[in-house]
Amino acid sequence: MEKMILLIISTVLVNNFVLAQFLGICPFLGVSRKIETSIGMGMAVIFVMGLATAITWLVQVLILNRFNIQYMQTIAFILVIAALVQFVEMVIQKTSPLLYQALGIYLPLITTNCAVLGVAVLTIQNEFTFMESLVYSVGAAVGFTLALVLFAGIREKLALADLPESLEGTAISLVTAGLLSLAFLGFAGLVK
Amino acid sequence: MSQENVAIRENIQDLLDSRVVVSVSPHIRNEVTISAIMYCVLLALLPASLAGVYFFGFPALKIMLLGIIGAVAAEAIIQTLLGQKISVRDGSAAVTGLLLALTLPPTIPWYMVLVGSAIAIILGKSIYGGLGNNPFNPALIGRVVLLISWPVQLTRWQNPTYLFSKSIDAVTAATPLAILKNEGLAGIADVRLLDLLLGNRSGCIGEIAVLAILLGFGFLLWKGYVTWHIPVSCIVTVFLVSGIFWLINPNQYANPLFHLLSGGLMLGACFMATDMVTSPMTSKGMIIFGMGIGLITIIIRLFGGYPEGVSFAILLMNAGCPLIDKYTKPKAFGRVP
Amino acid sequence: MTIIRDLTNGIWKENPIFRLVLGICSVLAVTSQAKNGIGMGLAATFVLVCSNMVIAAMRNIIPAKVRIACFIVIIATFVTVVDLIMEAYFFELHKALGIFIPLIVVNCIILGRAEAFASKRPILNSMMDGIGMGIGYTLALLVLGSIRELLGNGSVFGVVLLGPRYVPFLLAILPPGAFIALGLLLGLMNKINTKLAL
Amino acid sequence: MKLKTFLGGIHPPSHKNLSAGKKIEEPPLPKTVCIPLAQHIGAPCEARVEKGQKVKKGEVIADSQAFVSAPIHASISGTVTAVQDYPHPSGKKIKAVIIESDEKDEWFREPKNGQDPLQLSSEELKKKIREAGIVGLGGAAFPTHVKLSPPKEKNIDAIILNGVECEPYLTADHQLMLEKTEAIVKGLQIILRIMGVQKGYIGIEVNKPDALKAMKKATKGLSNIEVVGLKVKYPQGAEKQLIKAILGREVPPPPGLPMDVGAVIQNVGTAYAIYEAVTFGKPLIERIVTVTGRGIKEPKNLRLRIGTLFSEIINYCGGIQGEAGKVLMGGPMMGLAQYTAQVPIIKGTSGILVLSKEELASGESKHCINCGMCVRACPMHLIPSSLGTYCEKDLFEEAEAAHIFNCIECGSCVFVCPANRHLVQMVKYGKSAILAAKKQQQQKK
Amino acid sequence: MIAAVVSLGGLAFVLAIGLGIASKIFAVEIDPKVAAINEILPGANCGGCGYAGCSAFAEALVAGEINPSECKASGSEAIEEMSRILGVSVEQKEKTIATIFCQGATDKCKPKYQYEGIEDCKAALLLGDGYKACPYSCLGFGSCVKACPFKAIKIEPTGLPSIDENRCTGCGSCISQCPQGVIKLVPISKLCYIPCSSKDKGKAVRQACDVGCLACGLCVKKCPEQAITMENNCPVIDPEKCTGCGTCAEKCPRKIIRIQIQK
Amino acid sequence: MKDILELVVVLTAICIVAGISLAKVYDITKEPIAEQRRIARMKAVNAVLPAHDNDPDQNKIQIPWKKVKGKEESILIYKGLQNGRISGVSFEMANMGFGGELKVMMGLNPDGTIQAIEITKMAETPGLGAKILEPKFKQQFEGKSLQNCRFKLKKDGGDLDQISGATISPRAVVDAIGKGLNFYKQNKNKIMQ
Ligand SMILES: Cc1cc2nc3c(=O)[nH]c(=O)nc-3n(C[C@H](O)[C@H](O)[C@H](O)COP(=O)(O)O)c2cc1C
Ligand SMILES: Cc1cc2nc3c(=O)[nH]c(=O)nc-3n(C[C@H](O)[C@H](O)[C@H](O)COP(=O)(O)O)c2cc1C
Ligand SMILES: Cc1cc2nc3c(=O)[nH]c(=O)nc-3n(C[C@H](O)[C@H](O)[C@H](O)COP(=O)(O)O)c2cc1C
Ligand SMILES: Cc1cc2nc3c(=O)[nH]c(=O)nc-3n(C[C@H](O)[C@H](O)[C@@H](O)CO)c2cc1C
Ligand code: SF4
Ligand code: SF4
Ligand code: SF4
Ligand code: SF4
Ligand code: FES
Repeated sequence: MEKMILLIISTVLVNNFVLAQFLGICPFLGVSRKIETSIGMGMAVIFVMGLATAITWLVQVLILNRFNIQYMQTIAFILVIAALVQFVEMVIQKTSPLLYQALGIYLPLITTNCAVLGVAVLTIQNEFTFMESLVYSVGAAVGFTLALVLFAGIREKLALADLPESLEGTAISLVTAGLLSLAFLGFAGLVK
Repeated sequence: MSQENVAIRENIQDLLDSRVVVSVSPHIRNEVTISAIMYCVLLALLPASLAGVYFFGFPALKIMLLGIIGAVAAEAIIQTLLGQKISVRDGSAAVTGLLLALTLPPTIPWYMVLVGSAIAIILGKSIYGGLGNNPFNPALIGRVVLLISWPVQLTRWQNPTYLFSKSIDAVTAATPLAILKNEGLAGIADVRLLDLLLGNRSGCIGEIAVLAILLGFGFLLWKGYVTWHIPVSCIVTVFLVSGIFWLINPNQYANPLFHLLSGGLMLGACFMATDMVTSPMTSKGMIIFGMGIGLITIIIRLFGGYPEGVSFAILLMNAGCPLIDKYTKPKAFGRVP
Repeated sequence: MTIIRDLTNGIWKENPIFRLVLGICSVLAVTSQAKNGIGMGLAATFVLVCSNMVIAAMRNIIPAKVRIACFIVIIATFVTVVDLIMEAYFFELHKALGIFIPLIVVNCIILGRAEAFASKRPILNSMMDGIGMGIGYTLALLVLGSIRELLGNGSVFGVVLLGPRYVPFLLAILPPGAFIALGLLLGLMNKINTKLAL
Repeated sequence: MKLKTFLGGIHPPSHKNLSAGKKIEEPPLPKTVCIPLAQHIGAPCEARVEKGQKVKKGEVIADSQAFVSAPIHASISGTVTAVQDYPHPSGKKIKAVIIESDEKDEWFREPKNGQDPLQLSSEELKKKIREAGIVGLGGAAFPTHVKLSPPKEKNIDAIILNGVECEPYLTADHQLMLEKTEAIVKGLQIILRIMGVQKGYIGIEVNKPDALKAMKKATKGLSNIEVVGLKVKYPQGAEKQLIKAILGREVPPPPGLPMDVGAVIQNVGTAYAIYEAVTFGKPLIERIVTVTGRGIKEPKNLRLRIGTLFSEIINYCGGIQGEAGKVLMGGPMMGLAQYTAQVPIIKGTSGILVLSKEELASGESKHCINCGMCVRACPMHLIPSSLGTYCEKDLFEEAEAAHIFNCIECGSCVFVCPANRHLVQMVKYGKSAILAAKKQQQQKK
Repeated sequence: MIAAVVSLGGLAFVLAIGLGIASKIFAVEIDPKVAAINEILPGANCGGCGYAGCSAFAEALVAGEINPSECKASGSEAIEEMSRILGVSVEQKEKTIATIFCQGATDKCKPKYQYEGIEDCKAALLLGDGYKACPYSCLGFGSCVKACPFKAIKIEPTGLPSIDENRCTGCGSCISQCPQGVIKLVPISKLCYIPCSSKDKGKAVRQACDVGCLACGLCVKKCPEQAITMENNCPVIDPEKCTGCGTCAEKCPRKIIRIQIQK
Repeated sequence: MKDILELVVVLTAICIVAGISLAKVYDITKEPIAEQRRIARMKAVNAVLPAHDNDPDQNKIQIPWKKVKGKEESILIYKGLQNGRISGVSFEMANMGFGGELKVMMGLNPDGTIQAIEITKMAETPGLGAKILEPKFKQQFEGKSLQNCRFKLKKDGGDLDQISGATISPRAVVDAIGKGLNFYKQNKNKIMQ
């Protein structure tokens, strides 16, 4: 239990996926203009990351390891993730338009979010058990969401600021992300 | 019709000439301006600065001057480069520079002070378009960048040398919090709370003299430029949380009064968390903000890698400030919530 | 003529990092040293060129409905090839780049070029586009890596430039430094661009 | 005992001593008056006279069929020299009737003591009020007969007379309350009768102890009228704040009105005008105006004919002292700045304020520093800083979501803002832009 | 080898079947326009546009919230194609550029009062008819500058905007934001116009402004092509009829008429 | 139905082709990769072992160490032989550093003194914790043994130098080495067989 809690603290705060591990930066910069959207995206990522990791973990153990074709990992994982996301999107779109509006529209963005593939690969690299993988991936997604929502708040404020012209847009977003990452360094050493 | 108009227009140029000012109401204002506030903050920082000079001697004075000059110069230069209006006269850059200097150890090399103040102004403020636009506290951006870039120089402490004392040799000595982190409770057994209150200990230039800080803050409160919400909620949170841990196990955790009086908590809570640009506007928001700072500070102190977490806590809550502002809007008059 | 243009396009006008700001996870992660930057750049370039060519060659066979899935598989194949080859022949570099090699798969630039360019053009143009984009990408990594290594370690490609008395500015090679350096560099590029356009 | 008040607000220096205690004077008759055809909220009037026509004092010169409107009367006797566009204190040019005085000052119909108004029916009283052209004299100039005819389903249980006069400098209401105490109380009784309401209040800030005392004396024995001393704070006189202070009720946001919480507010000057109209049949052709400010040689409280030009009045008060910085119609917090002294007194003019250059608040406007002082000052509990920024950046949807229409434009936020932000102008601009867009949308449909 | 091929092939087979079936079961109607644009978009779902993926962007496009060039991953051809689907006209019309119909620089058109407030033309107009003696004058606070997406306008030291011909695309965004209505589109090859918007008669104009059109009507009378008409005290030149002879410009007592015809 | 078929066929076909080609590439690179991994490992092993004339890769044994989650964890020990006699052993110890797991390859003389150490894996911060890679830090261990040294940082009351500004990383290295020495002491007999 303690290990799980430490794992969560580690992924959410100390080794935040976006701010410390550089995974998932594209959607971090892309879907952070509005707080509401960023929350929706965050929820979608939590859902998909958990699901995708569970499945890729099984693929790894049941197929890749069994047939000794670990080198197929990348291609197998991306295939599974892409199909899974598309599948979930279709299901949600059909069954619950409400959920689709809140969550589903972010799903396509997730396929090409390197955080999803990254977390799948990392769980295998770290030799996590199934439960650990699940906790790890959800923790990572929660960390992503935390960073995303904080960042969206700041960006809403920046939208009203008188930024120097050449820094408008992505440039200032990156610098701000850097300063946010700086602040997160304060959590360094929380988990040893 | 327009012929007649002309007649009246001619008629109009009588009592008032075109130099009379026309603007939308209101037509009077109180005399509080940004620069008035900033110069008052400088004044309010005077006791803590003097205490710093008293305990650490002229090097401390040098660092403070370097901080102020560095910040003001950096702002003037970057504003020229970016083609913005030069606004160093409003005093905010000087406040940033002084506050940065007050959070540095008295042994720091001079050039690091300059780099720190330049970073504070440029990365912390100017690239966002200047005063009022920045999401993070500039002085703390400067401090944290220095801290993680040059951790050794930023954690080299010395015992007070006293301004007029004969002995010149500074004795290196860790700060109480650093001792606590590395040696545990035993290390701080002989730290006297009175020394912490007066500032007779090692630490950053401006953080040591808690009494002087409170004096200055009292002045700001009296002027009405800041409110009590942030410092009080922050300090109370630190007190409560550290108190709970202390009650659970007094042999492992330090006494809450020790936590209140050591580290940069007081300086941070009174002068840096209260920076209006980067803190919430409503009292409800301010209380949440202060509590967040207190909580993160104590988490980092008790469990984190750093002995002190005030600056990170403030920066993290700065990041949360837009969210707090968004969700703590006051109920508009007459609206049912 | 168009081939030359396809080539140079990616270097400045549509530089994938500085102008499009896509696929920057790996950029930020590996540029704490110039050497890693180059390695990553070349790896991505290889994948970009190969997948561009294959996709261009197959552009008439792949039905539109499943094109994205097919592109991903093709890209993933080349990524795995690069991964294996690098581990076999550039062991140290492979170790340094770590997880970011498999992540080339999801790098938006590659899929983006596949879709926007290769799926509509002949092989030769697509190759040129891939090379151009790859050079642009690699150059950006090189610049960023050099700056960060110089400030944060006093050296470039491991060659000490700033002398032993230089106190390294660690921020530059830590995660926040990556964001900040790229952000400021982008600002500078914007400035240059508006100047040039005038 | 804690004085009644509301949350928020500011304490500007009052400067009332300039004209306080000065008896209401009547200057000589104006030679020309320019009477604009729009002096009230609602449909503007159409002229009923033509160029060259002779008119007498109190004669209707303009009227409108619309319910929300009030007729306009000639304020002197003489000849109409023009009906044309003319500068209006609002800054726009608006059609006005210009009358050249014949110096005779003859009444069209001499006011005389008629029937005891308390014997008349509510409808008759309201008709008389409308005929007299009475509109709210507290500033908004809303036609009074309309205000006194709330829909049946509104349960009005309190009438409040607004004697707060929270604007700095102005003393007209104060002086009126001292000089016409009885008439004001009668006016309130008339309103109570019209509305069939049991309870009347007169709200006065405690910085006018003499007026409070006089009112208390005059209402002694009238159990249905209560004089309430209020904390000195701007904008205590704004109706929503006044209702909050006296009744503890919050008027809902627009389109909410005081009558939604059972209250009707009238200015003391309006009550006085009502009294005169229904007892003597005297139309609204004059009003009390404070002429003050450091730019005026001899500040005074005056009884002025509607349509008198500012320039004439300023000259009567000794002219301008030093260099005029700003000329305002109204107080310094809500008043309208004028670019010419040729504008006329209208029904809503409570004061002429000439601020000297030194009194001006100026200074460069900077970016908001998020200090929250405006938030603490706003009596409507808004976030003026965001409202301002939204409007400045044309983010009107956000501004509406931030309740821009709740803003009463009191100016408290600007008064305290250390960054000198033009928050009220931004809000006004935002409101007008939003309304224009809505109108356009409706037209499309 | 065999294991590899079989597992990967099998995986793909299963997933493809699953997806195929799902796409039948869960098929959702989409706007054909959205679908068509979806086809063109890169499908990289990079999020660079700020929308949640390519199809969200397509929907926003069709809803008119955004324009095609916001997609960073698409090349210029794709953008053109999208514009075609959206019906955004790409047909070649003659290029027009925005032109300021006012010459009332701060030293030419006297101030009525000292304005203090927000630097924005629309907001400044809240105070009377603006701070200039001529109520039709350009206010010079640059609402148009803020409106121009191509940064083609800047305010000169004279207090009047100038428009960079090379940058102006004739999109007209500035026109809708100018509260004084002094910006008009003029064909670039036939820059013949009278840069004044005053609807007052001569005397009033003379009082207010040194360069305003006096509405004297000489140009109307003297134009050999009858290309000029007087509307509301404002002479208007019909570019179709104007031959660029310059007679009017010569006769104008104020010498303000601009005639620039590219042959 | 037709489009499903198309989808399935094309995707499966491409995947099969991809599978074939990858398998081919894998076949080609399998050997070099294994060789590289071995070389990298042996480089460290050889660097820390005392003088030897064998290929330590041929003389290795697994010794069980401890149980983790019910699984037996063992340590792979490379033996260095000089003239057929054991001249030293080397093995790898792991510990959690600041930035994640770090591994130390240590080479011991038969008497349990350290010949040399090598950091084989670490993710410490460049410029800070990464200073454990510097020779100055690594060399201080040479000749040290449980008898002549307290395996703790000076700060913690031991004999070994820390790195200023970063305590966690060197502490992790020192702990790992201490554990390794104890492990050797306990299992010396088994190892020396
Ligand atoms: C406002 C303020 C904030 C500070 N924040 C931090 C911090 O986040 N981390 C840190 O290591 N030191 C921080 N310091 C400095 C520490 O107080 C000091 O350097 C030391 O780490 C703790 O020792 P102490 O026991 O004397 O205070 C801060 C100082 C001030 C004045
Ligand atoms: C900010 C503000 C301040 C006001 N101050 C006063 C005041 O001091 N005295 C007053 O009679 N009306 C004042 N008013 C107008 C009142 O809100 C209200 O319109 C008036 O009392 C109604 O009376 P009337 O219809 O007789 O004018 C103020 C309004 C606002 C928005
Ligand atoms: C970004 C960052 C990276 C760090 N990396 C390391 C590291 O790799 N190794 C380490 O021992 N300490 C590292 N630290 C410092 C630790 O958090 C901690 O402050 C330090 O180990 C305390 O050492 P000291 O007692 O010598 O000051 C890092 C700190 C930061 C902010
Ligand atoms: C109460 C108060 C506290 C302030 N604290 C800070 C501070 O911590 N850091 C800083 O850079 N500026 C501070 N300032 C000054 C000013 O707000 C700041 O320099 C701005 O540049 C942007 O945050 C403070 C000002 C006031 C009034
Ligand atoms: S003007 Fe509006 S926003 Fe400002 S204080 Fe008054 S009510 Fe609030
Ligand atoms: S008072 Fe002025 S500076 Fe302060 S928050 Fe309000 S608008 Fe901003
Ligand atoms: S042209 Fe119109 S919008 Fe532009 S500055 Fe002049 S008045 Fe303002
Ligand atoms: S807004 Fe459009 S029409 Fe106006 S100047 Fe800019 S590009 Fe030209
Ligand atoms: S490269 Fe990481 S999310 Fe795009």
